[in-house]
Amino acid sequence: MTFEWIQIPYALLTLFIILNYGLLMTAVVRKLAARVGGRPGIPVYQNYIDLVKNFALRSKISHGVMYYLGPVFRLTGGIGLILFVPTIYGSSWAQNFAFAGDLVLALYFVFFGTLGMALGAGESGHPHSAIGVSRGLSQVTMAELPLALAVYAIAVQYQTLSITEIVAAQQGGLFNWTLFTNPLAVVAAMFAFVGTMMRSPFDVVLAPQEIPIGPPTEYHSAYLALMQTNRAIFPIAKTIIYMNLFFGGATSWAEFAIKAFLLYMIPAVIGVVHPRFRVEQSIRFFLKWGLPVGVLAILTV
Amino acid sequence: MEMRHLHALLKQRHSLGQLEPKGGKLAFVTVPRENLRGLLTELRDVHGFTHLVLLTAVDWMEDGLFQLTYMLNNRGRDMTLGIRVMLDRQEAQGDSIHDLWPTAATYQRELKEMFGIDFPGSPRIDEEFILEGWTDLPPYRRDFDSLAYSQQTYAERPGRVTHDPREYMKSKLYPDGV
Amino acid sequence: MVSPVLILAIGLGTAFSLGLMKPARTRVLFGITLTALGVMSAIALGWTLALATGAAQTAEIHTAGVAPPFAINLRVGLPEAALLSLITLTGLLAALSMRAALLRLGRGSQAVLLVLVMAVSGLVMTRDLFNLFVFIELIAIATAGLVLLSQDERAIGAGFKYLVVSQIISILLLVGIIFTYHATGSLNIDDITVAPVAFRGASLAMFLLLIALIVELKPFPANGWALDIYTSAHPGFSALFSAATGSAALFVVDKVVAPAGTEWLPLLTGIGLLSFVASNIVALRQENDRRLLGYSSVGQLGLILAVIGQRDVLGDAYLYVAGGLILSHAVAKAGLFWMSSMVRGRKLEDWAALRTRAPMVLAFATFVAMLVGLPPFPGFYAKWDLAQALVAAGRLPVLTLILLGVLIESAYLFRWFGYAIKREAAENGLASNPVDCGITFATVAGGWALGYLWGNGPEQFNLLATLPAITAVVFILLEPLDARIKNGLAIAALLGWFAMVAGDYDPMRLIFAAVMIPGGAVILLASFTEKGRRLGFYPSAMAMYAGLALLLEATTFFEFFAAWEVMTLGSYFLILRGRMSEPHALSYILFSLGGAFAILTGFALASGGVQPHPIDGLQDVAAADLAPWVFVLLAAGFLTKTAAMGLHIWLPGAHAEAETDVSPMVSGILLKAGLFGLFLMLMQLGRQSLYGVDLTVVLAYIGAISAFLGAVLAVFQEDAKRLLAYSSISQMGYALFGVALMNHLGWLLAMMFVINHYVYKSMLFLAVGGVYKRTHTKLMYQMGGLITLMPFSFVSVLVGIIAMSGVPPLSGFGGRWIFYNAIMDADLRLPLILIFMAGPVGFLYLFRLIHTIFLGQLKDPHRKLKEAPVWILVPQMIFVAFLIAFAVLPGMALQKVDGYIGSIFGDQPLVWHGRAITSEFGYWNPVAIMAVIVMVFVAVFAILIAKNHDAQMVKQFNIVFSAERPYRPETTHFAWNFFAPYRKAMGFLETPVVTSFWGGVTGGINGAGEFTRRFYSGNGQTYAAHVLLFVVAVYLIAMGGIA
Amino acid sequence: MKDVDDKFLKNIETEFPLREELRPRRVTTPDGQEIEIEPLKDYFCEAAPKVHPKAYIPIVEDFYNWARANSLWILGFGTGCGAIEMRPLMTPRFDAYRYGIQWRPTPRQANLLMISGYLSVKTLKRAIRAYEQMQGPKYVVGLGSCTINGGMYWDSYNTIKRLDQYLPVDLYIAGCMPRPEALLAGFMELKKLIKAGKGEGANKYAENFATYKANQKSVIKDWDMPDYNW
Repeated sequence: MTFEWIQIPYALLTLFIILNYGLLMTAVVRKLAARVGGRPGIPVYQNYIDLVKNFALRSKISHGVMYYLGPVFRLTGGIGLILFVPTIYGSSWAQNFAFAGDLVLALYFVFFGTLGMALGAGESGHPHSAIGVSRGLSQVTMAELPLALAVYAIAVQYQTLSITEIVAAQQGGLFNWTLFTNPLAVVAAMFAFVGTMMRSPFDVVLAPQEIPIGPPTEYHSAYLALMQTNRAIFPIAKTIIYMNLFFGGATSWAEFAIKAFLLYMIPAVIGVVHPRFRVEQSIRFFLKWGLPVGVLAILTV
Repeated sequence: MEMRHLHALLKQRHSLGQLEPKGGKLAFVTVPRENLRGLLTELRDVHGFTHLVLLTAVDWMEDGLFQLTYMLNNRGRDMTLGIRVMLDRQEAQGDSIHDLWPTAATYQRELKEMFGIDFPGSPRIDEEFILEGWTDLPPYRRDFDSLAYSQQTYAERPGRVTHDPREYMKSKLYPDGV
Repeated sequence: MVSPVLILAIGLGTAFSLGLMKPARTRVLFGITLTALGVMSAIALGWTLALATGAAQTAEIHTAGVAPPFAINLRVGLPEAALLSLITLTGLLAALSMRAALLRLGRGSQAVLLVLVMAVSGLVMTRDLFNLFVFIELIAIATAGLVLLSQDERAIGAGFKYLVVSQIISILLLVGIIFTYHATGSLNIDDITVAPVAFRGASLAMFLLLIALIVELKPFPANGWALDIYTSAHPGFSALFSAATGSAALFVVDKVVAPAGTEWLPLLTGIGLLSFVASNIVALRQENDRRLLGYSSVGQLGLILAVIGQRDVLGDAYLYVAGGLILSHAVAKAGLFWMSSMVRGRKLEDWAALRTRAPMVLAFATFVAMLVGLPPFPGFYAKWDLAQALVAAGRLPVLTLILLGVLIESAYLFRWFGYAIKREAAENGLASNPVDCGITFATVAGGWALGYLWGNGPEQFNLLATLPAITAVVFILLEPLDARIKNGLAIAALLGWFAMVAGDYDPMRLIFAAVMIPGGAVILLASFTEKGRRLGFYPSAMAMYAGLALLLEATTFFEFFAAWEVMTLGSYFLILRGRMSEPHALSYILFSLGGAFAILTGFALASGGVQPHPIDGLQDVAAADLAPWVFVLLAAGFLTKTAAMGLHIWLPGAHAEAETDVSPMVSGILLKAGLFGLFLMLMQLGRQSLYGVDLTVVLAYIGAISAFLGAVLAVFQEDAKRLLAYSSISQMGYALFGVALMNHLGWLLAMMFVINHYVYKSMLFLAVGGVYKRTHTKLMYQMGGLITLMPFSFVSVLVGIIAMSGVPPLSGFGGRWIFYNAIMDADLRLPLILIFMAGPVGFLYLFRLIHTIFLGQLKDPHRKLKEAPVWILVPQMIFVAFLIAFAVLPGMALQKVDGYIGSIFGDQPLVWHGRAITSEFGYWNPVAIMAVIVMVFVAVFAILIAKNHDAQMVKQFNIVFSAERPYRPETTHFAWNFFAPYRKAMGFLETPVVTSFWGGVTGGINGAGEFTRRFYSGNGQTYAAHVLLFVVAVYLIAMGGIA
Repeated sequence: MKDVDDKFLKNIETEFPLREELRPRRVTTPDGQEIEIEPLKDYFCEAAPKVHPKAYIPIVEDFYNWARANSLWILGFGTGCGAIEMRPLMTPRFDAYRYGIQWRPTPRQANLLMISGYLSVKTLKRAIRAYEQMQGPKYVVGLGSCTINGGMYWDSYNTIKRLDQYLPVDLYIAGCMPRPEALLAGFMELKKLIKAGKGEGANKYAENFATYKANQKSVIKDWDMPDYNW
């Protein structure tokens, strides 16, 4: 694949769809959680209002250059992740800029936003920000491990690092999905998925009750709006990767919408019924459960 | 009875005042300031009064005295003994017992701030306790006029009226004056 | 040519004639003595020169004009002449050194000195056993007399003990001579050779002769008497005692044992090795400089005795090896004794007084290097040849013991050197005067000259004749210049050398060369910040670079090893310059030497004694049975250099405590030498299995464990440079893993790490060093908020950590991409887990580095700090530019290497088209990645600017603090123990297992030293008993075996 | 004012000394230089608050106001007993979330400060700080009679009696305490105010900054922070 100018509007369109989908879906999930608790919950369009409100703030402060750039890094990380991963299999236009790199690019680009955000939060000078970053990074070292192992396992299984080819290999029926051809890898990867979606029991990074609210403590106005945008995009981007690698990808937007929603619901459901882990507890959890599954996955491929 | 027995026992060694029983489980006794420490130590170590319930003060302005009350509790036998010490109001200085009960330091800080009673040697005694930047008389002293102070210090909303509750309710409930 | 007998005649004659002169004219008398010694030296030197150049033949002199055995005959061959030169010159310099005492005591003492020199010379020349005895007696009496010269009260006791023991020796010798005469009918050594040594009486005679001579060499443990002499005698005399008497005694042993036959050699080997190792162990615990030198002398004599024991396998190289060791020992030991006469204090730490005189430090360094056998001194060449011969003859245990002894010896010598450089220098600790200095420098010059001579030996690679080494030596001479001029010259020299050689290298060597030579030049730019003369820096640095340059040039085993040692030595001196680096430099040199000895043994094993052996010849042994052992030994050596887990404990301290511009050199550049070695080795040897275990798999595991544990340990460091040092261990683990994969992409990965690690580690070390220059602390939690004050340093750290953590779009990502492609067809799955774990852990410490230093709260004392010095920033900015360029265009460095590696493995997994790269499994388009990221970034940034351009800039305490306000920056900066939650979970990995292990090893050796030391009670009778017991014990062991 | 005893006030110490950590100090830099640190100047931004104009196009401002009204983020800061009345708003019975009301743990992201009941002088200092750290437009709602006229703390030595002297209050909700229903009604009122463009408390505060500061400083004797807490 090579670059053509038409890909830019196509990519923007994909981005637009995913942004809206993300904003609506996260609101729907919140509403679902509220309904489970017997509350009416937020309106489904609440995310848009919050976004506008934050963009419309009149006074803003800045703690310095890195603070200013933090949200930019964050959102670039989210958008870039989407742009580097093909969204719809077989679609002529929703391939984005996947020609720039393969699975490895997607895996490592995840850290781009994290790093920028951590730096921005760090410059604010707020101890809670630093504590949040310390917790988050500590936790992610182990949480990402099963994913790395699972990805290696399926890359060996399919003998490719190209996401498109991995999706292609899963076409032609439900039982061609990695979920059924390599269940161990999928289980391992799902550990990482649940562990990195910032939901209970793995949300000690934000921990609103003790270190309100971790890294973004000092962020507000358009900074926060950018981060909220990323909050809508990034989980979808991540979900797309998981969908493509383990659940047969998506051949149409409808399939995409359903799969992304169901995948997103997994950590949400787990989150509402589990209390929070401390960092060392979650590290031990991943060592005890996630790691062995991942090891089995790479040994049995 | 137990209390009287204890009082009699203690009286042999300490110069205690009269026992003032308040029901079976609670009694008060007054001791001179110089006897306080020995008495407290013995109560704690020998008679099982291991718990300092509270340390508080009463301002006997007219008598020129501050009264400190140390409430001690014997958990095993469910007895509470209040030890009273009278201090000179002008001098307003007590003896710190933070080494007997570490919690006493906090009570003493409070007394310093609210009554102006000093306890030399008590940890952090000069630090602010709950008031910040207080510049007036210690507010729990009876010569401190809280109402006057608040009227002079805090802006009021005009139009506030005070009613006699009895008269007011009467007028509300029986507007016809029946 | 003057007859060599004149040496004896002049000595004796002058000694007698002194007695006839007026005792009052001390100066004249002393002048005569010196003249006599001078003439003796001149004769000896003349003979040496003549014999060496072939202008003269070996002289046989028969006294009384009759042939032996009816007269005494003397012989002067090349070895004799060389020894005579050594003895007479030492005598001359010793006389100068002792001038005060000699002038004070008058002609008698001078006569005794002359007699001693004469007797020692005679000992060397004579071929007659009884004559030997006479000379030994003369030596004993003269020695006892000279010992008394000292003003130390203990000297009297020492002299007395010495006399007691010498009488025992004399008796043994005399009985031996009688037996020999009885057995052979002749007292001439050459006749013994002819006569059969068959019957028991003869071997007993031989035993007595030998044992007497050996005891004369003060073997462990029968040597308490000698140590007292070293401790208490005048150092000028001790030098003579150690250098001249000792060497002569060795020569005599050699003379006697040569005819006696090879069956006596194991005895010599055994005693020699025991003496060498044990004396060195005891020396570890010595506090007194002269006593330490005494133990070292005993050890060295033991070593040479052991070498004499190897004369059957050394063949032609025997003289070269033994001579090299004897001369190294004699020159260095004499030099050190003479230096000790200038140092006022007797404790080892008192030598710190030397520090004020740079030339004295050079002298000390020279002597230490000579003793340990480091290049470019004769001992080094000798050690190499000895190792080759020993391995070829299958005497590995002997070699092992010798190397162990050398290692222990280097431990205390370098520790001592470290004291001299680092400890508090006492006021007036140095009593230097022109004469003593002159003596010392004459010795130094002699040492270097010998080094050159030995290098010039037949079929040798003369280190001192190579351009890089000459450059390094030139920088010693340039020392008086200003540091900036020297720096400019150094950079020019490096670049010049690179321009000269770059054309000849294959792409892989070229990458290494580019990192090591011009890479070094870039780092040297940072040295422009240093003012003054910066004594010692440039010779050390240039020695290191010379080593690196020679390493790349090396074609034979020897060249490689020599370059390796030069590099090690240079870097040791560099590291030692750091403020707190004394213990770390010591552990660095010890581990490096240990590693180097493994390499030495490995090479010797591979070459089978064939000299010179080309490196490419290594592949010839790949199929042999010993190939896996060669692999293990070489790998152990190289892994020590790359600080693989288990052998890493020297690295953190050494890298962290080095100076600002030294840390990047030793970390960014020096570590690559180990990788280079591994590449060379694997290219030649390929995969090897030992007991069914594939050794490359072991390497991969070591690499993975290093990568993981290095990263975890880095996370827990509070010291910024230590953090970076541990990170180096981790990064080298990655590279090692790549190399050990033994496939095309694995090697490409390692090459990528060679480039990347050099760039970002140098950059980070410089940035942290720059911050250190301003804040004067390396503890990160004491800093914070420096971003606005040091924006350039911040940018370089930022770029560095993005590149290092592998986050796109910078060049670290390329490494990860190649890594994934490399492991796709590797069979190694389990170590991968560790590598996968290491990645995010690396992220942890990198974030900490940038956060705790540059972000967060600025501290009070740092409010007015300035940006780091500009010359420290310049190389950083070069690195930043390079990293970005390399990220977009990785092909500029990698494509050629890729092709080259392809030619080794015979495959070509990567396809380069345009700017994009495709592999069998995936693809990577760096330009597109950069473009997309930059575009998105700019777009998002534009949105933010549009909305928040009017944001109020606030200060550091304007943070929401739960409605309170921060109290002080120190209590607001969350920095210390930053990853406390991580420590709770993974802290068990921090247990210092490896450190405890090595601590146990050193503790054990030290304990053995302490225990053995008690053996020396200081009692003369006990010492005499020791000697007798020793003789009996040796007799029981040896005669049981021989007869 | 019949209760006032003019002779009473005995300000023993009228000027409260600056706290130790805020006093200028001399420190030695790593190079050995002595430098002067003035914490209030060096560590805190000294700029005064600015009056921020409305959006230039009225319809945009209306749109913004609609969004602001429907996205009220409350700072989770309970000053007095009224805080207990806010908790039920999160429960199924009242569920304030359906009105776009949320609680945020940091002032930076909140735009509604609820003063929930009596406010002691010590808490007032924190409330002012929290208010100033919020980014405008921002709103203040006083809860209960204590914030209106002192309520049952009318004669307390340590509680303020009239919140609008110190902070620009947009709305009071009367009661002691007002029940959650009253709170919801109050929020609806606040929404109307905001939509009508009357929620300009932040600008009012900036305009009358000197007055507000004077009032605040008259009760907070140990003013240990910069005049405006950014």
